[in-house]
Amino acid sequence: MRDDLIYLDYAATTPLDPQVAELMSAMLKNDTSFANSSAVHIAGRRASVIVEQAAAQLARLLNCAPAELIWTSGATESNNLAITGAARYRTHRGKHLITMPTEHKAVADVFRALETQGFDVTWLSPDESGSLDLQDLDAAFRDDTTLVSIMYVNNETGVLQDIAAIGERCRNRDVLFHVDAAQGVGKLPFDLASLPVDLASMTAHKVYGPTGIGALYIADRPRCHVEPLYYGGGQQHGVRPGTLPVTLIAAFGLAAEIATSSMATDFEHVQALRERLWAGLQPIAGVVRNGDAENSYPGILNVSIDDIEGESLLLALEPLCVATGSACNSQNQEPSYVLRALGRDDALAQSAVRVSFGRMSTESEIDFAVERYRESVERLRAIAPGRAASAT
Amino acid sequence: MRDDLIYLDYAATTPLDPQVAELMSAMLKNDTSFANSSAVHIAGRRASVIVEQAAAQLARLLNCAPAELIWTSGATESNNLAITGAARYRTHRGKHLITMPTEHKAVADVFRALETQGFDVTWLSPDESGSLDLQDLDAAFRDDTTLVSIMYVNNETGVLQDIAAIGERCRNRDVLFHVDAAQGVGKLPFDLASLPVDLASMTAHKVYGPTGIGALYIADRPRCHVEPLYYGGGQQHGVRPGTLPVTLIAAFGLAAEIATSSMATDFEHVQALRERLWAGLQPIAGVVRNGDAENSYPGILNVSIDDIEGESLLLALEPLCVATGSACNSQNQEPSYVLRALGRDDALAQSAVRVSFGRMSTESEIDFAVERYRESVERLRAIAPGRAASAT
Amino acid sequence: MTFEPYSDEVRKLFSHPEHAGEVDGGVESFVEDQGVRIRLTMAHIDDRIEELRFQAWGCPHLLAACEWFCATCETGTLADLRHFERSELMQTLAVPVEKTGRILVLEDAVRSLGAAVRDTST
Amino acid sequence: MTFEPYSDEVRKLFSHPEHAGEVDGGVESFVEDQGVRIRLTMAHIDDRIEELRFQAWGCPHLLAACEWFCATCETGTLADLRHFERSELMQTLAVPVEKTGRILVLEDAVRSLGAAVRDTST
Ligand SMILES: Cc1ncc(COP(=O)(O)O)c(C=O)c1O
Ligand SMILES: Cc1ncc(COP(=O)(O)O)c(C=O)c1O
Repeated sequence: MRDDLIYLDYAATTPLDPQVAELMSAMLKNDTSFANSSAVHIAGRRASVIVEQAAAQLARLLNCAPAELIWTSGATESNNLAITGAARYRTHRGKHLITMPTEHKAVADVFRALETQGFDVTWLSPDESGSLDLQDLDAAFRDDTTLVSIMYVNNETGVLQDIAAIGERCRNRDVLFHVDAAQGVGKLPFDLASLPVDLASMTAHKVYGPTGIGALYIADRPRCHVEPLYYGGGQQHGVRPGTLPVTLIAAFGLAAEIATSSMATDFEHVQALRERLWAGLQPIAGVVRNGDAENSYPGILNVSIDDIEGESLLLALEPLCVATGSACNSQNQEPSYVLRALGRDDALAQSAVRVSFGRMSTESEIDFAVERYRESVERLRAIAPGRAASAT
Repeated sequence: MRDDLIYLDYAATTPLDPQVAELMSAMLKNDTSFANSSAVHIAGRRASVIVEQAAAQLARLLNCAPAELIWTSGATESNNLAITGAARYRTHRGKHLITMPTEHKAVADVFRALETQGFDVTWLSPDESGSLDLQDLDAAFRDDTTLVSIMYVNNETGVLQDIAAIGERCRNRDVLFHVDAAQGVGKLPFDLASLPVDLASMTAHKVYGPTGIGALYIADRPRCHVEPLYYGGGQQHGVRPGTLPVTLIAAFGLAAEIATSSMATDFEHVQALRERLWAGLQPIAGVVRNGDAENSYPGILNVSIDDIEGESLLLALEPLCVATGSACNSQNQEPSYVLRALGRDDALAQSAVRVSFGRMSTESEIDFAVERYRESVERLRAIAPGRAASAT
Repeated sequence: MTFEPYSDEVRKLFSHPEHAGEVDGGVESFVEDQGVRIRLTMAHIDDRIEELRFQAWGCPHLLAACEWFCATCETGTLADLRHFERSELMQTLAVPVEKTGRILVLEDAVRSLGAAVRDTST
Repeated sequence: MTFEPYSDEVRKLFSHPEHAGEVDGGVESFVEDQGVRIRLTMAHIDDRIEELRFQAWGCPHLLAACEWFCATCETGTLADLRHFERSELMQTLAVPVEKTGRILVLEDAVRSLGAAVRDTST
């Protein structure tokens, strides 16, 4: 890290793994890997081999077939392609869909758009820990239900959903199951050979790859179909056309390969860091932890604090780079709907800070964060007038 | 170029400008430029400054306002967003659209999809030179026409359309005008302050930038609106959401800046190369030039040849990397509809080879291409039986 | 697309709020509205302001605005309180329009401080 | 996604078609179908094939197939012409299924060559 800031916003986007950066740099300077991978000439065929290798690398991480992967520009596009594409493809069977209000906007907003297009959406609220109650899901299924979309790891709190149990319920009813796995892929086991998942979204920049490249898993057995979001030169069987960004794809492939081998170490590392962080923050008066301590991905710690204004806290924390609300949309200062759904009141939701870290994070960064958080809270509390102050 | 191949497929995708490659490499190794440009923290704000600079660079090339540019994953997405987005936004005014069959598939296939969604599309065929006859356009307008989409530079032949004249006709009738400018931006003047264009698509990898990043110009005066193709975290005013790929955007910006200053030199360079190439090929018996020699972008030369099978020609030409048909979809061996529209018969369309070159191309590459083409034609002709051969 | 939420001035005032605190035994005003709270305390000798302090709970713009107000009006006169206007402040600190509501709370607090002076002095 | 249209075998045969040409005064067959043309000429002594040459217009797979056929059957016997089957060829050269139609044209030409031998020898 450049020493003028401390980056603890890995859930928004991760730094590039140095090996990935090196691969990309080498490719950028190589004269032939840039070519159009669907061209028949030598350069094109070389590019297509690179694309195939990357698909194999990502497929190994997910334990699926390379042909089950479609390259997209990121998880936002993957989510849209999966949800809109499958919902539209299946309208002959029904127009009822199921999801949760705690999904990322790249899922929730898709369902909101579908609601305006004649689809009927059931929004299942989580329990206090953030989890989906499976009985609620059972009760929500209807004869015309075609698709369920539930995320793997929540981007604000790290809370996990029980993908296997949800998927099994969908399979039993012949309902498609889409998983926004953007925060989980490469960090936690996600074995598509054994999970009953039909569609899964992911994005390279959450797993030490570059921004601008994502993937959508579309299961082959049972075979799942989606309508394209857009049309063009027929690349990727027309499901997602456009000249393939070979360098980005190769980078995602390598990031996936590295994740496959370092997942266990990475996990232990972030687990230790989260413990250290929480041990440092917990003693501060009024601190509340958002999200289940056990049932969550340990690379994220989300804390709120009594009677501290969130925006001022964030500025006071500088040069810490952490997030408030949904970091993917931090310009929006409205209190997080995810935290509201966990039962936090406006003030607590508004003071929530998400600290997220990963492979390159260090103990000293965590210690710095703790120190800075303490100081900031102290300083802002010192400035604040008591609520009980007598008005003139 | 690596000396085991000669890359002459610039119309499919260009090599990276070395300065662009260098910028990207530097950014890939820089610890903070990767961040999420909509995050409020320092790293996010730095990223947002980079994005803004790139928008300014691209806006200077196009003579438009930075706020009129939306980042996409490439021209395929831009075309879809523009055409589907504007057509849907304007359905209250009508559902009649106008385009040409010689458009790139990333335009033509969008219209074909819209035809299945209740839109009525008029397909205007070009004259023998490949140009749109403006009188045909005048005759095609209807009261319910909402959008015209005509490309600037044809990707197979280089043929130019009269964007100013077409745009003026659209403006007079309050019809939106979209231009697929993927092959023209950065290579030929395209001044959006003076051209009556409402929407224009472009992609970085046709102008010495990376694949995976494109842009859509959406005019502000008069203000033009499009419906999003997909939904998410609200980035880019919700028109095209998703975490912005900062490195790719910066690279596109730099590529645009370089194009602004080197456009004239680049043009002279490719013009000289095309003359040299044509001078070399013209003497070969049966060679036909596809597309107007005058009214075309000189970085593309498309030639057909009598009685030579296209696929074998292409293999014989190796290690030349050139294209047959529409290079963006060369896996598809059907004869080019663009050449058919120019009046070429199946055999001539099928033997068409597109040689395209640019900033890094050299005279010796062109000479090699000429030599190789002559030899290949000779060899294949020697193997072929005469048509008049007596059957047993 | 770009997003630089705080001017340098706001950053400076927010980080070094030299007038944060209270004047023991001074006149005071307190306003709570728009989700923010402001308490102003002041010592004055006749018409001259001797010491002006604030306590506030709110966003960085509000905190910086309070600091700016105190720094600007301290050593001024009571008339300055009456003439206090948000426009100069908003321009100097480059406060975004959507935060006008919060700055109006500061205006209220300042007026209310002026009123408190009149109350105590009559 | 990957696309390697030609096997090494096809590339080799296409680049070095050692049996391209014609046998002066030999028996010959000519077939034009499926957009391709093939002419085979052959010299034989009794049952033994002495020389086998092709001329062809078509895709690389077809040209390579013609070369493979000539190289394989030259120095064979006329019975080999009757027994010629596309399956071994398609496997050895890894010809994609969608090109079967063109390889059938070669089969026709070979059969027609066999017939031509019978015609001339009776
Ligand atoms: C859970 C989740 N889904 C989807 C996305 C969107 O990914 P992208 O911005 O790469 O499109 C994000 C992060 O931005 C995320 O955290
Ligand atoms: C004219 C034209 N439009 C659109 C495209 C599609 O661009 P991209 O593959 O970057 O999406 C291309 C090339 O592929 C093109 O030549």
